[in-house]
Amino acid sequence: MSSVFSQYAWLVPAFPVAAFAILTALGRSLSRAGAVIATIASLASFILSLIIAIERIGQNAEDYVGGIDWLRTGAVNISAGYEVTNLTSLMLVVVTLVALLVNLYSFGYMAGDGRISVFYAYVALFTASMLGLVLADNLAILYICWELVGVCSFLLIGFWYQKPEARAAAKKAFIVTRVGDLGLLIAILLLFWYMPGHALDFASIHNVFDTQSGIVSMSITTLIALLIFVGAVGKSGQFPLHVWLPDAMEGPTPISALIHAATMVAAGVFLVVRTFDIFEASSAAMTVVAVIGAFTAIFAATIGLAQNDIKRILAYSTVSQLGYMMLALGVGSVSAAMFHLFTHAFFKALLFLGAGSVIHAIHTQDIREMGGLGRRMKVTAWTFGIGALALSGIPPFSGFWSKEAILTAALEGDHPWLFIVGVVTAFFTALYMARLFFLAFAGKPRGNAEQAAHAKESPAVMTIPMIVLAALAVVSGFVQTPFKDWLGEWLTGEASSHGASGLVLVASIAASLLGLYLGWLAFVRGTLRPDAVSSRLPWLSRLLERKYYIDELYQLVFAGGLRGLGRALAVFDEAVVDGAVRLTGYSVRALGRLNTKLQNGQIQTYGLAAILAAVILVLAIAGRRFW
Amino acid sequence: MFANVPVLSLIIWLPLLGSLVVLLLPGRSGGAIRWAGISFTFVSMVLAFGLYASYLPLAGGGEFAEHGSWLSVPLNTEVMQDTSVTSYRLAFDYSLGVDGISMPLVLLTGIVASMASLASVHIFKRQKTYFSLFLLLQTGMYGVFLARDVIWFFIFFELTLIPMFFLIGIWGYYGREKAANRFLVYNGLGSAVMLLAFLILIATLGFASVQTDGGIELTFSGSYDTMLANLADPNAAAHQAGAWLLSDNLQWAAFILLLVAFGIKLPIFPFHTWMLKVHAEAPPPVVMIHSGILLKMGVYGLIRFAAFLLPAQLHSWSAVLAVLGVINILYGAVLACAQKEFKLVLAYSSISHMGIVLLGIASLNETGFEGAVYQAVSHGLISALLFLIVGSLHERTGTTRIDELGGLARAVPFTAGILLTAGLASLGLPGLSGFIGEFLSFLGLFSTMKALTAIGTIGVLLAAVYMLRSVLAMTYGPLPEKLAGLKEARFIETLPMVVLTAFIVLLGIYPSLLTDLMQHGFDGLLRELQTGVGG
Amino acid sequence: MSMLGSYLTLAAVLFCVGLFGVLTKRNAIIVLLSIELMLNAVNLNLVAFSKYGAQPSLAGQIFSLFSMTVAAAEAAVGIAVLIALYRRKATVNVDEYDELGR
Amino acid sequence: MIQTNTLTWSDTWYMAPELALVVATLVLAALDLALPRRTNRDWIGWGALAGLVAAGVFVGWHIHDLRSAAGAGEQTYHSLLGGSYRIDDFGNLLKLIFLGASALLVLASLGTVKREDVPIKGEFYYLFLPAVVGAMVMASSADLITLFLGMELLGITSYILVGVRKRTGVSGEAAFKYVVTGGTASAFILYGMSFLYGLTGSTNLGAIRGALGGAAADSRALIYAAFFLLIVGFALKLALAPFHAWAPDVYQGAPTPVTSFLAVVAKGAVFAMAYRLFLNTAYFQTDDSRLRGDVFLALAVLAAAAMIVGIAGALKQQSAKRLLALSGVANAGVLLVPLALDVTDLHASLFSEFLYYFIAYVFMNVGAFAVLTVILRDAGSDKLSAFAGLYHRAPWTAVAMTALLCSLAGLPITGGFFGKLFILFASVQTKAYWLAAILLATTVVSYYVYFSFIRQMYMRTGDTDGKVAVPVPAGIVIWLSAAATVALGLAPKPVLDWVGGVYSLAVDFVAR
Repeated sequence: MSSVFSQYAWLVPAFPVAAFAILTALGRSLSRAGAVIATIASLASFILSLIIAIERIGQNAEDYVGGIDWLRTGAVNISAGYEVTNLTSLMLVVVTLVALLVNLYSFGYMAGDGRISVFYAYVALFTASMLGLVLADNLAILYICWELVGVCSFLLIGFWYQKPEARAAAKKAFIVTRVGDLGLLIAILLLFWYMPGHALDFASIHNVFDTQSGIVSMSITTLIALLIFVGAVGKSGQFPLHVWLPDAMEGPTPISALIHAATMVAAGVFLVVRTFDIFEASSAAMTVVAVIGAFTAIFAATIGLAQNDIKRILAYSTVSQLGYMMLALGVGSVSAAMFHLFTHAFFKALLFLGAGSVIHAIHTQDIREMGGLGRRMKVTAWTFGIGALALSGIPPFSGFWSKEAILTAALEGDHPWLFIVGVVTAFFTALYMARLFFLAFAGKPRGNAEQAAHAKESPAVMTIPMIVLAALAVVSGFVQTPFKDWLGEWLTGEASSHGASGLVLVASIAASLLGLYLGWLAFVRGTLRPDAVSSRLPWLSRLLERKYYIDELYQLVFAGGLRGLGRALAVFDEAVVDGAVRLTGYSVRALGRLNTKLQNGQIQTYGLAAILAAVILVLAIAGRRFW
Repeated sequence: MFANVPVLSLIIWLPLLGSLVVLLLPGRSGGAIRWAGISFTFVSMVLAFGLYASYLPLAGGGEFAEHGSWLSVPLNTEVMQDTSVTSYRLAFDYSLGVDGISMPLVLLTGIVASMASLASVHIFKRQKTYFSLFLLLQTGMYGVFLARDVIWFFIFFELTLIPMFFLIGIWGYYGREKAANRFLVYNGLGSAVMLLAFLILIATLGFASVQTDGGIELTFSGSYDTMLANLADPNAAAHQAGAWLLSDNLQWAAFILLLVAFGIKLPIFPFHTWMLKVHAEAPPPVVMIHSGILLKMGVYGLIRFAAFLLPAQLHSWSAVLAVLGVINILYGAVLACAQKEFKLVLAYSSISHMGIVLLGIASLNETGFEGAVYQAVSHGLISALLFLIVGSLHERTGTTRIDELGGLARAVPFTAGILLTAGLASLGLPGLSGFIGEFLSFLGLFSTMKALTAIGTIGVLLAAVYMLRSVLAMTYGPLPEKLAGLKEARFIETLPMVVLTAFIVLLGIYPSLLTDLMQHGFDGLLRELQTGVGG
Repeated sequence: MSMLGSYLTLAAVLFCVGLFGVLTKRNAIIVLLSIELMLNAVNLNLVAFSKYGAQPSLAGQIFSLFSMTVAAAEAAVGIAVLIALYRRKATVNVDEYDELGR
Repeated sequence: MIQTNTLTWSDTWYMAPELALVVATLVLAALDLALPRRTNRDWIGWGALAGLVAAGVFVGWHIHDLRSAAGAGEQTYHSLLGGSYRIDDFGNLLKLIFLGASALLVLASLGTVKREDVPIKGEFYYLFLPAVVGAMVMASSADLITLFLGMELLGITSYILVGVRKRTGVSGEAAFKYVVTGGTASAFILYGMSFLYGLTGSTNLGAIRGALGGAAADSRALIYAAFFLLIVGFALKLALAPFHAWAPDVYQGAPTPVTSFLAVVAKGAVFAMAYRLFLNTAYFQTDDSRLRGDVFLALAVLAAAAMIVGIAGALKQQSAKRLLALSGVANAGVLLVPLALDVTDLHASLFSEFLYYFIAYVFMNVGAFAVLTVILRDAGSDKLSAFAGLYHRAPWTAVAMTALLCSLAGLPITGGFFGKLFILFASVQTKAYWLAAILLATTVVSYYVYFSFIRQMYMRTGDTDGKVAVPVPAGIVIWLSAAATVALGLAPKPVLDWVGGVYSLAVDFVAR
């Protein structure tokens, strides 16, 4: 029952922090040595996380809370604390594992970059922040780490800063997620003043909201839940704040795998899970979560159909899958959401690393310029294929199990519409993955000769992480099957085996297979013309290609609105505010000029002015006494 | 540590001594002048840190207080009417003190002034005059934060005005004279308004009576402690024969006058236009001081006098302050988004950040007050750092216009990195100091005015917009050809950058360093707000 | 008492006439003389008060003697200044004494 | 009824300061006439200085005597010549200042006056002395007649002093304008005095106050006439706005030492007379409190107008002399404020306030005009631009000038700051907030005005880089003034203690 290793959990983020400090202090001179240091640090973190997780699995240990006083003022007393639970230990393992693999992979992928140590420093800082986010025992610390992972994401998206697109994408990522952060911040402020004793730690939140004691009124609870959800929406790229995530693909691909697929974007889901008691206390909030999640899932999947950039397709896929997780939470199944988060982390990271491998080889991201890569890059093709199957939900790959869990939860939670949406999304998912896979790896090379010549398998340091992930993508689904709900029990502590629903199994498998088949027909066999839809409904394909014009809308409304307001206020500031200042100065000077006018050199004018003044003075002051 | 050493006086007057020393050095010995200027600045900073080390929050800094009578002039020694008062005197005492509110700001002054002195080594034009004025300015700034007599406060306040006028007017950029004039007249107006309020307070709150054989001797003084004592015990004050009491109307007048006076300094919309010019035209080390410390004198004055001496007014006008704060935040932020000159972006961002201070003050609780001071300190460090970089960049490129710069991360990676860090700190990134001040202020105000706070937080979002827009435009993207040959910052430049960044990070990571200091600083005010006003 | 009123009125009229002269006359000498007129109005006042005032006393007459003497001195200086000025300007027109102030 | 007012030997002692100056004048004049034309006349200036110093010593002696008398519990004033002349602390303090200021002016002029093409140097000095005598008489008189005589003695001599550069046209024009204005002002004051006399039958200030109460019942209109005529007269003499328009012209046309004499001593003397006259006569016992209130309100309004118009007019002035003249207008307004405020228990220190600011005013003006003299001598122009680059051309003078300007602008730590501070505090204590507000607002505008010198001196470059030659006496005066200005700011206590200890409202104002 003791938690021997849990109390050292703070060391898990401490390793990458140390790596970050060393790399920052020593600067660029480290070069590849920096990469080694960072990788060792992440290895250490992974090992420790693994030990903690094993300890917890084996002994079913108690939650461990530790920390130090951090901020003391007046009513506020916030500690920098960490909490080790089954949930967090699971997340620790996922994060450190993916981080470790990405560290390794980047060794090859970033080999030629002069700023490789900067890259590793950023990654180390990100890993540390992400681990801090996972470990945080209260919302304030979580929020801090939440922002820190955001800024690391921002830094890494803009890693190739000389590209204007990277600059724009980084800025967009930061600002759009900040909209969500704002919601979270306000939620924290609300919680602070409504919680008894101004407690912000998760244990107290659990106590207050889980017992349904009504300490916090219903409307406030809903408000808090929704505001927290706004934060999650921003971070996890849910509609309507999803716009940053596809653009974030401007960053190096390992980063897309680590941050924008496996870990950070899942933080939104993690946040909701962490504060799930608040959501559960408000059915309205739950509905909103479910609907937003479902809508995002199908919405992003449809956009993914029409994209041509390999990473963007994967990005929209990520958005869509995160929508699944939200959907799961909205229908009340934490375990399903966490399960999907868990599996998704592996197969999506795998897909991104595979995409990175392809990009590394042929230096293009446009799937229309690829083709036939399967023959030249066997490992990449195989692992990518596994990832694609997992994502598409083909049994027995992990994605199938987790997706099945979600659909089951939706159906059991009496949300048939959400279930249908989920199934349709599964179909779209399989379709765009089939399109992606077949266009890239099957057929003949469509790119130019130079690209074709470059196309060869990546070095082992890149393929090994892919192989590891591929293995995980295959097996990780078995921790929770309809037959043995091991993960859910471990996480929530209650046995809630949902059993196998035939309808769900059939529907999801059918949808996935149908999608794959259609893709095969269109892009391999050629029986279906790929442009069958776009030629008949050009507006629809255009709408999808342009991502429903959301970016343009935001650009017009928010960016344009702000710019317009800024210009208007600038004019106001100059003309009215400063104008008033100038007017004051001018009127004093005008008085002075009046005086200069009086002084024309004529003594009699002076006298006249004086006598006039005297008359006025006498009349005004003495005269009033006489009438 | 400082037993029997008048450490506060030393902190204040050593820079003045330095100023004289610099004046007496031969004009050609540039090295000696720089050396003297920097070392006198550092001595005060070291003393300030020593003070910090030996400061005990619980004791409230009482052991450091210094008091000496300076002058006491007879107002009337002849009995004219039949009262028991035999004589009236007006006393101006030399009175210094430090407490949880001034301690952080003294530290800030030490740090920023020292770093600005290092940044001043590039100034070669009339070096002697420069450093002598620079040191004189420090005397004024330390004095403002340490004075415990309103007249001395005013004197020190004005003492910052004159050196600043010269520093802007002689060493500034093209429009320096206009900026200097604007600065002088606008701030002069502020201090005039402040003086009127102080005189009202002296005449109504600042009296102490001594019973002598002949009768009662009534002494008016600017002593802050006397005022606080009279305020805390209105009944005893009412017994003072002859003195007239602070009526409601007068209290309001004094409060509004103080609000305007410190609002100009802070600045509060619509009194902000002067500081734009100063930001744009003054030499960077001077803007470091200006934006880093001088604006904080407004914060300090507002808390020290408007809040502590007139709690009832603060209480009933907290909503007004909050609205002003929100206006400041949004107005500054929106305008910062529309600027093309980086210095003006920073100027408007200062307006926005000072709005957060107002929110903290309007919260009327300890969290908010401490947030306000924290925000002041943090903004001081961050804007000093930003202007340090501005100076470094301007020296190399001759411009700080956003559209003329780009890709600096390639040309000067270190400077660009620090700039990015400072920008992130400015937009309130957790882990850096800016966040704590914002968080505490918002947290404090949220207890009373939820909707306003929520609107105010939009400023945090806009901060990200304008900061990233400008910083990324300067550092990221392709490097223009004409900037290809830029040289990285020299050691003497990087040192203050690193130090300021270190403090920003330190305060962001471990805020208790500062909040513990302020722990009992607001006790008196909170008591007043609870008992005096609530009842 | 009525006598006093008449004298006072006359003095006031004289004073105003003098003032009017100072303010309007173009000739500098007349301006100086108008000042004398104002002073003389005061003398009349003093003497009238001295005789018909509420508390008649000799002080008024003494005052008026002083005042006359001083007025004479003032006139002398005034004329002297004017002569010096006339030497340079060759005019006694007050309008043309406007070199200063422009 | 009519007393015989003979001048006794003891009275001669009391009037020793005035007599010393008279003797010095006569001796200097006689020597100037008797000595051959070729002889160097430089010593006349030193002689005048010696006379002033001697008179100052006598005044100091008197002050000391009165202090001893106070210590012994005896009467602390001497009344001579039938109560028309008083040796009291009010008069003595002011006399000391007049003498000191005059001495500084003479000293500053020693090295420069020959360049100012004053053709008859001797006259310049021995006209100077009677003017000072006039000022002293004004400070010491307690009778309408002696007040009037002092005023005219000062007036007539200064008419001549203004026109002493008779070869230049502007000097004559300035003198003529001064004669006309001064004469008209005298006529107004005299006219007002005649009513005061007529209502009370006495020319003694104490007697007038005693009798005015009785007259107020049935002659209210005449009392108003008396006081408002006096106010108009004083406003003209003091150049309070909008009665001020003559001042810039006269100041500009007069030789610079005379200009500063007008700005400092002549103005101070009129203030002395105004304080003495109004505080004695206007505080009569009456049921109609509005009457007195109206009189002081008129003064307050004039003070406010002077501050506003003076400083606004100075804003765009390019001529330093005219600028200082208009600054003098504004400062006259400030100096009038203590008089215009109510005298209450809490505010009985009006004389301290006035005197302190006046001392500061003396130093800053004497110093500033001395600097101006130096500049005029160097550049031949009194334009502001003549100050350009002074910091490089004469750094010490520029620094001293900066201190003086800070004092004029009322910035700490200078005499001007504390002077204004006391006056402000007095206005707040007597609840005259509007006056305090105007005083503060004009002070702020004055920053702009005075800092225009500083801009020129520090931020512009002049036509030449050559050093400015500063004659030693002028340099001494400049630095003495600057040092005194700063000292007044650093340690106002000695002066204020001294004034507060020496002076008593009941004894010194209320003539008996």
